[in-house]
Amino acid sequence: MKITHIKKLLTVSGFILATCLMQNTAMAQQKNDPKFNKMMTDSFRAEGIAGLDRIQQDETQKFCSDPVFAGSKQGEKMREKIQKMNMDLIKQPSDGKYIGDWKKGESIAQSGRGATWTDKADAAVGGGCYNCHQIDSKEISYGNIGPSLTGYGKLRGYSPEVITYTWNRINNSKAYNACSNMPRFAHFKLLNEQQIQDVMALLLDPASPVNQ
Amino acid sequence: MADPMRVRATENGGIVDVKILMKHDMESGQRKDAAGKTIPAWFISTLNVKANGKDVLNGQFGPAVSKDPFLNFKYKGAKGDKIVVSWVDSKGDKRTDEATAS
Amino acid sequence: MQRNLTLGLASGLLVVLLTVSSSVLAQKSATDDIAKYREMIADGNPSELYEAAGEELWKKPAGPKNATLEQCDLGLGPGVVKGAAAQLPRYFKDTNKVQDLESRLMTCMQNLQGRDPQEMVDAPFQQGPKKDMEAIVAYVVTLSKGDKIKVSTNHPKEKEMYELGKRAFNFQGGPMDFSCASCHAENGKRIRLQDLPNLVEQKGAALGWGYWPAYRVSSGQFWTMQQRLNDCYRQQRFPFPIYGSDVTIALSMYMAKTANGGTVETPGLKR
Amino acid sequence: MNQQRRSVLKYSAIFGLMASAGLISVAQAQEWNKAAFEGKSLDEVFKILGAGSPDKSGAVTLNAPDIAENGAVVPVGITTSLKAEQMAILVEKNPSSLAAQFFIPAGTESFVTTRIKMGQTSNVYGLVKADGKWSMTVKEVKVTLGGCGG
Repeated sequence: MKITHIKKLLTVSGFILATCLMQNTAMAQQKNDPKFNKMMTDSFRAEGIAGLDRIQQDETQKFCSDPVFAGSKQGEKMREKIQKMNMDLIKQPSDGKYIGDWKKGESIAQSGRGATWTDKADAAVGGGCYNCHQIDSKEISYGNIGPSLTGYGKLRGYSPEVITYTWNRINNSKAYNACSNMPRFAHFKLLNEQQIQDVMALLLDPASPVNQ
Repeated sequence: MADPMRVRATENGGIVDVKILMKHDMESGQRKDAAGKTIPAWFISTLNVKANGKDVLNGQFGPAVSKDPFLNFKYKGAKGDKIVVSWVDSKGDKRTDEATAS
Repeated sequence: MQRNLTLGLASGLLVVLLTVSSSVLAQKSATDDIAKYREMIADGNPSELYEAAGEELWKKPAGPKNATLEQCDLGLGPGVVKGAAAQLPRYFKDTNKVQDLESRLMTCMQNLQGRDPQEMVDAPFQQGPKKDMEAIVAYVVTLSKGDKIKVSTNHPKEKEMYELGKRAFNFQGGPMDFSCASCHAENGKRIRLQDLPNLVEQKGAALGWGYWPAYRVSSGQFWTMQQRLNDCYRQQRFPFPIYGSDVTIALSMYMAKTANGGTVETPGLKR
Repeated sequence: MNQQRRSVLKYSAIFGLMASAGLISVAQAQEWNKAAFEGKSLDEVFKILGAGSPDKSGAVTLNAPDIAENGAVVPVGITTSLKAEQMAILVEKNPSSLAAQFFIPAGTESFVTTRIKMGQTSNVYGLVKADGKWSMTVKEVKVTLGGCGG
């Protein structure tokens, strides 16, 4: 008796949940708020390489700063538009080479440095990959904001499709997921072409420890 | 002048548990400043703890002891014991603080 | 009525089941070992050294007016320090502003001691007047340890600050597209081995807001909330948030209000 | 009694008074063991401490974490069922191996805990001198990279 009772209740709560979701349908992207804008411009100052231009949002950043709308049904069209825009920014390697040196790739993946106001303009920027991903299983200090990449090539294969997708994803992750948490490494020149080739090798060179 | 320490001593069953926090940078001699110059080592080198005038611990530190050093040890004693902790660092700075076992 | 109650119980049970299973999944030996490490260093928090220095500074006449801070009003009346930090940020009538602990202390230093707040704003962290501020903050927050976080948004300016903070929390910028939400809006996430509190929920917000200011093991420094936020923005690759600026107070208001009901565990001890 | 001798006496009297008042301590009088703290390898430090090649002993316990979240603060404690006269903490891969040394008078427990810095993952040694003989235990402590790394 108890069980059927609870079952019935769960159905009811499921119904309530669905109603709540439907109530969310009447929505639009958040409006420009002059008060907020003033707060932002008054609250920051340029320091070192970090100029105030960094809080001038591009279209992708503006869209993703409203997570409720960005994740909603109404936001779908805009999501697709932003993904396409980012996809169009991606350049394939100028020398036709996708796979570089996995050893260099590993040190790029390990480094989370660069691009802060305490860094010099010419300081190498790291990929910071381990901050969010498990990669070489020997590294126990890894984050989990992104999916595990251990065994990346071994699991997915080394086909041209996998290679192109991975290249694109590292260059500009927003081409696939408008509000992905992953930085757009090529778009903002965080990593250069050769560094991206090296990170590619870490994931897709059969000799890389990732694929052992 | 060196900053004061925090010394806590609590007696339980005839054993006094002493916990000491010292304020010191414990500069390792391995770090470099913004200009790339090595920051010279500077650390607490010797430490003495007395209870009612009698030694209960002597210690020697190298630069590998952490910044703001922490030390915990126990000796046979009683409530009301007067504990005096003194340290000297590698530049000759010193500091002495006291606590009463409770 | 009866039905509603049972419904509440059933969905409560569901939530508990979900929470338990996800926490079991999240358990990894490395994170367990890190937890053990944290337990080992928990005893003997060097924040105590700063707190002692701060108490002295609080009671020592200073500034052009050669006065102490003992008559400072942190929201509970002049001179009341105990429990004050647990209810900040809040609206203050005399300044007609919502202030966090540090901006309020600057007001007290200006009014009581005649000190120029700009000197405090401009000083680098851990140096000069900021060093004094950090010690004073350590002293003040220790006197709220164990209290419940209790921040009000009853005043329209408080409510407005909260809303601005919520928006700032989600504001993406910089060359990495980061906002606070990039790292702090989901449960069970980590950077490397460091757990990231989910600051959009009460539980996570209490874990974040409730444990800062803290002694930071990696730098061997006591960090105020202002320095914590400053370094978050540095890592977000943003420009430099001005000390005591509205964005820092708005974010504090958002976090503190979300954390309401949690326990103040300051000063904390962090990586 | 000449002038010089008299001032020496006066000084030693003052020193004696200060010592009894706890103003100067044995630690200050005791010489910091420069050679041991500057020893680059375990063997070098063992030799300087007069420990030779200490035996591993189950009676010595090193209380340290398996993983340290940060190498700047690694809690390390030594306990032993032996009646310790001295204790020492050594880190194999630090630039200088010896981190700290303790002298334990009678009446003090064979237990001490402190915090040390480690540059990288390494074996940590806990040494105990009891009955004039050194013994030891060893444990690996992993030092992880933490935070955003910037």
